[in-house]
Amino acid sequence: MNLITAILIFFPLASIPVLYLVKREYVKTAAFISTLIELVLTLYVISEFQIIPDTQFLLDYWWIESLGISFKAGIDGISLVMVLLTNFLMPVVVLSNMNREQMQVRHYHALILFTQMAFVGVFVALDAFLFYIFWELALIPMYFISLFWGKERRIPVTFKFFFYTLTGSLIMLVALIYLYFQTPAPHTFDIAAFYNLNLSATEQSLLFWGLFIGFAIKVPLFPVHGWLPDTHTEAPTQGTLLLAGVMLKMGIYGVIRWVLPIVPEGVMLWKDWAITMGVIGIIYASCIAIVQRDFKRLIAFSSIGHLGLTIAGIFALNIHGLQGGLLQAFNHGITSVGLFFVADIIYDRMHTREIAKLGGIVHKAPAMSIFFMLMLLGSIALPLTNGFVGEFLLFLGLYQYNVWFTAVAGLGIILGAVYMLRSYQRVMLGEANSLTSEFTDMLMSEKVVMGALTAAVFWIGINPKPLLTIAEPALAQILQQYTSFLTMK
Amino acid sequence: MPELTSLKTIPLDWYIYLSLTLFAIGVTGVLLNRNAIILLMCIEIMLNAVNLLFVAFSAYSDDPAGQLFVFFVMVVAAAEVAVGLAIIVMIYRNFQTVNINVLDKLKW
Amino acid sequence: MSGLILLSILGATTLISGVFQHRRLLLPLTLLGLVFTFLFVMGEWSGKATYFADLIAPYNNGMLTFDSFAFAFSGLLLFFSLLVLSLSQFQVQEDVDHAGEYYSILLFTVLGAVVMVSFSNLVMLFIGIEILSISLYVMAGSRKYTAPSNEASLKYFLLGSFASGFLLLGIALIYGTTGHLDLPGISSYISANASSLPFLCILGIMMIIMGMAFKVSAAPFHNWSPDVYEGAPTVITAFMATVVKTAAIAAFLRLMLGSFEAVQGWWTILLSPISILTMTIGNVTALYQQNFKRLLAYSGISHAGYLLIGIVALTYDSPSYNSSGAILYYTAAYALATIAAFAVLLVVAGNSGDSSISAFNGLAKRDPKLAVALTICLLSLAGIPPLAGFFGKYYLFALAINKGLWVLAAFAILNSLIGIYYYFIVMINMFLKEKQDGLPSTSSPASKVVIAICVILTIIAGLFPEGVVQVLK
Amino acid sequence: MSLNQIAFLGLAAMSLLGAIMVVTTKKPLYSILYLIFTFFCIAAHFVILNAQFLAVVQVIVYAGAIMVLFLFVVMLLNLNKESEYRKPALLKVAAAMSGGMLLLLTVAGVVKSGAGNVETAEAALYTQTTIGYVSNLGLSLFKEYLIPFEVVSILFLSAMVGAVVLGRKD
Amino acid sequence: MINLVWLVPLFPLIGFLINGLLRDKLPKTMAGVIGSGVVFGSFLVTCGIFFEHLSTPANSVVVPLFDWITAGNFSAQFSFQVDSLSLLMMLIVTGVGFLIHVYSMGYMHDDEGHNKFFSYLNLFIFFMLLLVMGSNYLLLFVGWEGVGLCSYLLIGFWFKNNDYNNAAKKAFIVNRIGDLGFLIGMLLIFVTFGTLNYHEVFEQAVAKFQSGEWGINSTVMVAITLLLFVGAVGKSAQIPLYTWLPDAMAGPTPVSALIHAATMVTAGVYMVVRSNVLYTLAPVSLQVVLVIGIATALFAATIGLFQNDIKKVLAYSTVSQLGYMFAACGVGAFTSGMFHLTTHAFFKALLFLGSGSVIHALGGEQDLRNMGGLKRWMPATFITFLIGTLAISGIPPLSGFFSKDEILANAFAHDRVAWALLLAGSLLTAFYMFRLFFLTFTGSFRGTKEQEHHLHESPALITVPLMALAILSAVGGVLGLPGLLHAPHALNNFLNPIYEGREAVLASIGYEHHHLAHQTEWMLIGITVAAVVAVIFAANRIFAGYRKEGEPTTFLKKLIYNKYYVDELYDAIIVKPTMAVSEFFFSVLESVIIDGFSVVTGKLAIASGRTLRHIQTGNTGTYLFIMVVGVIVMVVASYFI
Repeated sequence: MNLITAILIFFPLASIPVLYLVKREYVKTAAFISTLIELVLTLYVISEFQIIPDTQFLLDYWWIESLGISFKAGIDGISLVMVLLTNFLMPVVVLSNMNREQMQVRHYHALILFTQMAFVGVFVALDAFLFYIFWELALIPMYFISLFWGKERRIPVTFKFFFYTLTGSLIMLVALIYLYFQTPAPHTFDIAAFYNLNLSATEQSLLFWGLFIGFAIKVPLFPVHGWLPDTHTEAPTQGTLLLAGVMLKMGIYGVIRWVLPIVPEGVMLWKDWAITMGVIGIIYASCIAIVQRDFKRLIAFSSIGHLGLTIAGIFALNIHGLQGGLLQAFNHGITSVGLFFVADIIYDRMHTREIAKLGGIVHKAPAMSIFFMLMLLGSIALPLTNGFVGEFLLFLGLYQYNVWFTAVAGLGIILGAVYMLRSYQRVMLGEANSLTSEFTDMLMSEKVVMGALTAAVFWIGINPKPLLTIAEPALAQILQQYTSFLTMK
Repeated sequence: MPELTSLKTIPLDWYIYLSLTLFAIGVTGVLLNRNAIILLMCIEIMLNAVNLLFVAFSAYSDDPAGQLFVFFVMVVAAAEVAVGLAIIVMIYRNFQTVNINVLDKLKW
Repeated sequence: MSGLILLSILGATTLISGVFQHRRLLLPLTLLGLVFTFLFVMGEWSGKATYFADLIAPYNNGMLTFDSFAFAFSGLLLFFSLLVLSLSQFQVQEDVDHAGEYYSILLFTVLGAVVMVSFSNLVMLFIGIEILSISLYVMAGSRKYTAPSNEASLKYFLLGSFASGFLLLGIALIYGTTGHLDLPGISSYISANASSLPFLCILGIMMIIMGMAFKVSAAPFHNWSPDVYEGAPTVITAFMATVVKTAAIAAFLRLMLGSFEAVQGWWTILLSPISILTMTIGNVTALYQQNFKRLLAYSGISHAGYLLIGIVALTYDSPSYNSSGAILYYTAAYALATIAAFAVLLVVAGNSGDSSISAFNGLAKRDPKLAVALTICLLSLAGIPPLAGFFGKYYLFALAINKGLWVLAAFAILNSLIGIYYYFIVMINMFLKEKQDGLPSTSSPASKVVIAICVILTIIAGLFPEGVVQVLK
Repeated sequence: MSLNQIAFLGLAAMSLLGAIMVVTTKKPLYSILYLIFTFFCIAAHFVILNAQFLAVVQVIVYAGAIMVLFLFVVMLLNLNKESEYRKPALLKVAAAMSGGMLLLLTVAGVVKSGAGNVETAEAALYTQTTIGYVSNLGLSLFKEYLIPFEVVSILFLSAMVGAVVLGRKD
Repeated sequence: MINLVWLVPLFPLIGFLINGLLRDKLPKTMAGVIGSGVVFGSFLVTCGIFFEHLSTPANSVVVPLFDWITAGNFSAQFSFQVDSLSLLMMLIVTGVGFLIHVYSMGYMHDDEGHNKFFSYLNLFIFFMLLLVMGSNYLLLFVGWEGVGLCSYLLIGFWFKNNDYNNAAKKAFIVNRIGDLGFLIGMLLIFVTFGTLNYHEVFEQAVAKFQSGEWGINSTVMVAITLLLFVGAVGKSAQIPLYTWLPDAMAGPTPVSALIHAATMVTAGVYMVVRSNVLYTLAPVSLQVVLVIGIATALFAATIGLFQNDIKKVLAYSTVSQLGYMFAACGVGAFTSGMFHLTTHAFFKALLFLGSGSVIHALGGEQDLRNMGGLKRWMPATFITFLIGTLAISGIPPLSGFFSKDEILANAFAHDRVAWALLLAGSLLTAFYMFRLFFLTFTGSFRGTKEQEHHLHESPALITVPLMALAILSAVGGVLGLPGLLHAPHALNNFLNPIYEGREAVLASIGYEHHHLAHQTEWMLIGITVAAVVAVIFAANRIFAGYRKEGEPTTFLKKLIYNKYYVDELYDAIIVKPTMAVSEFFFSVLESVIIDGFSVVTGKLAIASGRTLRHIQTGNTGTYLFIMVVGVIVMVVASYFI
């Protein structure tokens, strides 16, 4: 039964050889099927999952016993939500490539599946070292995808991406090693051991930044977001989707799992900074998105804004904020994937992402205009879409922490409407110009992709309860770990 | 032997100073010269300085190890010189000079 | 012990058979011999094969000590030599006449290396180093009629013997102050009056450190290595970059561990700047490097810097973290990747050909397997998990952090970031640049095997480092 | 000021002089000759230190074999015709300075640390040291130092082979 | 019957889905029939519930559907509250909505977006119903934003025209500003009361008040009410957020009638009335509401005087009328507000539809200056429009008279100044409405010849709803006959239940409703009616023989003609700065500093590599020197260890 965790992690890896066995034209299908199976497995896990705070399907074997490094992985509510996101998006991502010309299709999909393995690993790992390994494993194939299949400026841009993120993760590694040496000898990387260390305030502050910077760069949080827009624009579509859909969430997950419970005092001392960064990020990114000329960049900046709010809400450190944060991570995964895919469709047809060159597409592509609008609604958090639930909870949490942060962050929902509607108007509406008049509407597979995403948008928007219930106990426990420290102080 | 007992009149420091000086001269020579052969000789001076030091130490502490070490040093030095001269000959054969300044094609 | 005997026999045999023109035998003979030696050493370690040991033991008055450290590193050295020598054909086929000498000298070099890692008396250290160096002076110049080779040989010779002069001075001063040449004696003296060490002794330690630093090519005594690496025939370069570096760092560690451990306090202060300087210079200089051999030379320098962390943060008592283990693992990881890289270079550019990075352009199209292999090695060198290189780095960083050497750790992190750039540049060349024609691609079964072994071991060692780590527990 | 001291000082002066000449003379040939001279002085020092064996070896190996080898090479390559390459003044100054500095520092070190345990040395020297005698050295050489002795033969072998490989014109 | 309440919003939703998904398949008439049919369906259900409600004593029922959001102690159900207030709104929405749907079948018949139009309309009805039926603030907010979306979609319905798109965008964004206030208000409510359900909130509020925990005007209450009111200001186009409504006229006329006159814009009033308890606890906020309301009423009325676009005039009149409603709430006469809301829904819808019919006849012409004498061609429209105009001007016995008079009376009772201002406002209303009327229907036609040639009465689909609405606006007054006619005030009795909490509070602070003496009321009515009639005649004198005039010349005229340059002002103080800041962020902070950082670091590293490698001179001598220097440094260092 516990092996299901291992299967979840390694099934994608195991299915890579298949890609090299089947005929070239079936590779995409094979990949798609494998991801579907993975999704089914995930659903099975959900069905087996009990609504309790404890970790379930726990897997714990020594890996490097002498160094106290074990292969410890398990699933609790938080992990489950993230794993679900990953494995729900993966088929979508693979499918999004169905009708595209794809060079080196085998390697491409092999890397994608590899990434999936790493993602799932990150979300279920309960041993710091294992976590770090998966964390890096997610980065490498990502880098290769963007480098080998990217666009013109890929080389410098991917370097930027790689260095930004690796800097973060190395700092994080140092922090983890330090924690490791704080554990009673024989030292261990087990997260459980990290939970009940007692560290001095200074240690905790330093460790907080050590860990938090690593995650903040991944999220990415203002002002360390420099890599995101470029990478999004240069990466191939699937790269962008994986990046926006899952990879950024690794940061948020990391904050929840590896920062809050481990260095509570550090969090207590520095959370205002984190929130401030988040809130500034909202305004900053939204403003930039308004004047953005490149459609993909615009979406990228909108991501920065949304995730800034997410971080702010999480650091409000109450159940609403945490629930909102996790849910919003999930939502943003879906919505941003949808928007980026729209951008990809446009680029695929028009070979430009310049908003100024577009316009009037709606006449040629009613279907896409509708899907785009629906995704947009999710992104600007209109009620009955997923975005609303998440952002409302985030605001609720943040408000209970501080009114003024909320007020400023609230401007984000206005600015969000501004840039989204602006872009929609300038891309889709108005008279069709010479370029856009050749636009062809979505193909079946594309419709399926967008359909799935839209369904998710509204399903969560109208019935968020399942996700919230799954996550609630685990989050409550993490919160409790934090508050118990406060009371102990 | 009488002269031996009176050897104590030479402080060990003197030998140390002497060999250090010789060594320094050797180093200076290495830095100063551009002629591979002379360089080699200066290195030999350094080795000899060290030998002297060894012998002095071993004599004053009445311990054969030092002198045996010197023996090995001499052996090594001989081998080194043999190989070194061979290299120099080879160099000369290809460059018609033993000026080490000429050999700076491998750089950066 | 058996290592020494077998190696000398083997060397002599190859020499003779070279003289008697049995060239075809040489390679198999050497490889078989090395395998045999390797097995014997391993057997001796596990106490199974004791014949030679018993033979020699009575005459070995604390000159060599065959502890697990010695065995582990000798094994490593023999294994690397095996790998490198399997590539010999690239070297031999271009001057056939000296095949015999070539093999014998390299085998003697290995012998020197083995002596270096198992010495317990400064005499042996000195002799070992000299055997190693003198043979290498020769091998570096083994392509007699080409300028670079000559230049490399001469530079190596002059700088090397100059450095060994200082080494000798150091030994002499140590001897003079402590009155001992054997490690136990020295260490007992030093630990006895660690507080009030006569300055001459300090000076001696300093000089010895300098001499060893030269051998491991640590800044500021590193200048020889790029030039020599570039000038020497590629096979020899590979040998120097892996076997010699391993032997040097191991000897260095053995020396510090065995004799000067008591005064670690102050030579840590001295060595950590050297370590930082070394890795920084190595990495930064490599950034703008167009020649692959030089690139690997600089990367070798930077890795020497990382390795020095293991000595600076000298730890031997901790059950799971000891410098020997860390350095053993790191050298293994580093050498495996480097050998494979050189093997690929040999295949792509030949033993003497243009070794500029552009030689790899479009390799992914020409020979994808090769490209992937090299990529894996470069990733390992760059320290990307889950490859061996990463774990080695982790191990050393952990040592530093454990000792609370934060500055060192910070620089190490920074450098491992910088380092990534130039490894990735090579990779990008392979995958994204278009190939220009006229490059010979002289593949050979041997090189294929070597590359395969290295890559596989790199991955396995990365996934399951336990074994290696435990060796020296 | 005893006889030995005078002898020592004289020899020291001569050896230093020789060394300096080696370093500074223009022509390789001369420096070789000066080097031989220096070696003889050092051999003499060995004698004073009662290390007869080494003194002899010094003379045979160094002054004999090695220096002859040098001479031979110099003649062979007829290096004497090309006088020492001209050196910029800056180089000279720099070389002298660094050499001098090294000397200064090391000597200062010796002074600082008093001496390398002299008193024990003196105590030792009341009873005459005989370790320098061939017999004694030979014993320890073939007892404790057997292995290095053997190993060094390997060194020789490889050096020989190397020299042949490099030196032979083919 | 009450348990079927979920059908009410469900019907329009279904209609939306059918029309939306099959919009390419369905024939136009079919779509129209479905669109109107579903609304009529919910109208019928509503009526059913309405009569049931009348018969049952239970004044308010909550029908839960399912749990929506639950996190920690926060939980919001998806549940409907049926009480008199929501029923009234439901009736208006579905009833008027139905008429407008029917009208649209005629009006939009030739538009290629016909089916899409109906799906949007249905969606709007759905959200509007959610808004009025929701049993908690969150659900109210859902509808609140939902109708905003629909208004966005419908204003920009003709998306080829970028001005229209801009108008739509403006509407949505300005509304968002209000929504932010509303959202924060909601959060504050939750933090204060731990729930968002009307019942619990109001009960707790009263309880806290009576337990003496709060006094009147407690900070929290004032904050909540003001924040909520910000939302209302945005939604109901009050100063300062009214500017979107006139632009919103870009949408098809039925949209203006339905969304921007009858229903959506009145959501703010509904919300204030719904939260009357909270407002009662914060008289200060009520004062603010009153001031804003009066100001808007007058301000918009004055702008209305000089507008030449028929729909713009109506738009400003809407703004002004909404001002009246808020003023009513401001003086505590919530019922009067609802009353005016209702009648206004009738006659303003009528007026808009009438203008629509005119525009339809003139082939899209909207400029009053090119109309005139239309009564000759389109009698039905003329009559109905006249009724509407009279109603809005407050001529007895039309509905407008009663509602407005009630407001005036309450204002008088509350504060003379307020009364005076509102009276002035109503005079202005009468003036510009009749200006509009005369310019459109009397005199001689000023349009082009071929326009004149095409002039015709609109088809039945258009005129029938007009008549229906005309009747409603004529007799709507019976809902609230003033006390001095000794008739029961139907609306009062109907709505009273929702004021329970309010009454309790008022009772406990010993406030009693002082009714005006009858003669006073008579006097007020007299004054009002007389003044209005006078104004109408004046308007007649001025505009009956209207000739085209050029742009206004005098300063005041120009100022008003250009709507006091408010749009320009906002553009200058809000839009432009925002854009400037964004540009700064993008081109300086992002491009130069944040990108620059990484670029510079990279360049720096490479450059240092390029320079550092020159240490490796290749000259052995140099290397030797470096080594020696290294040794010397080490030795020196060893002195300090």
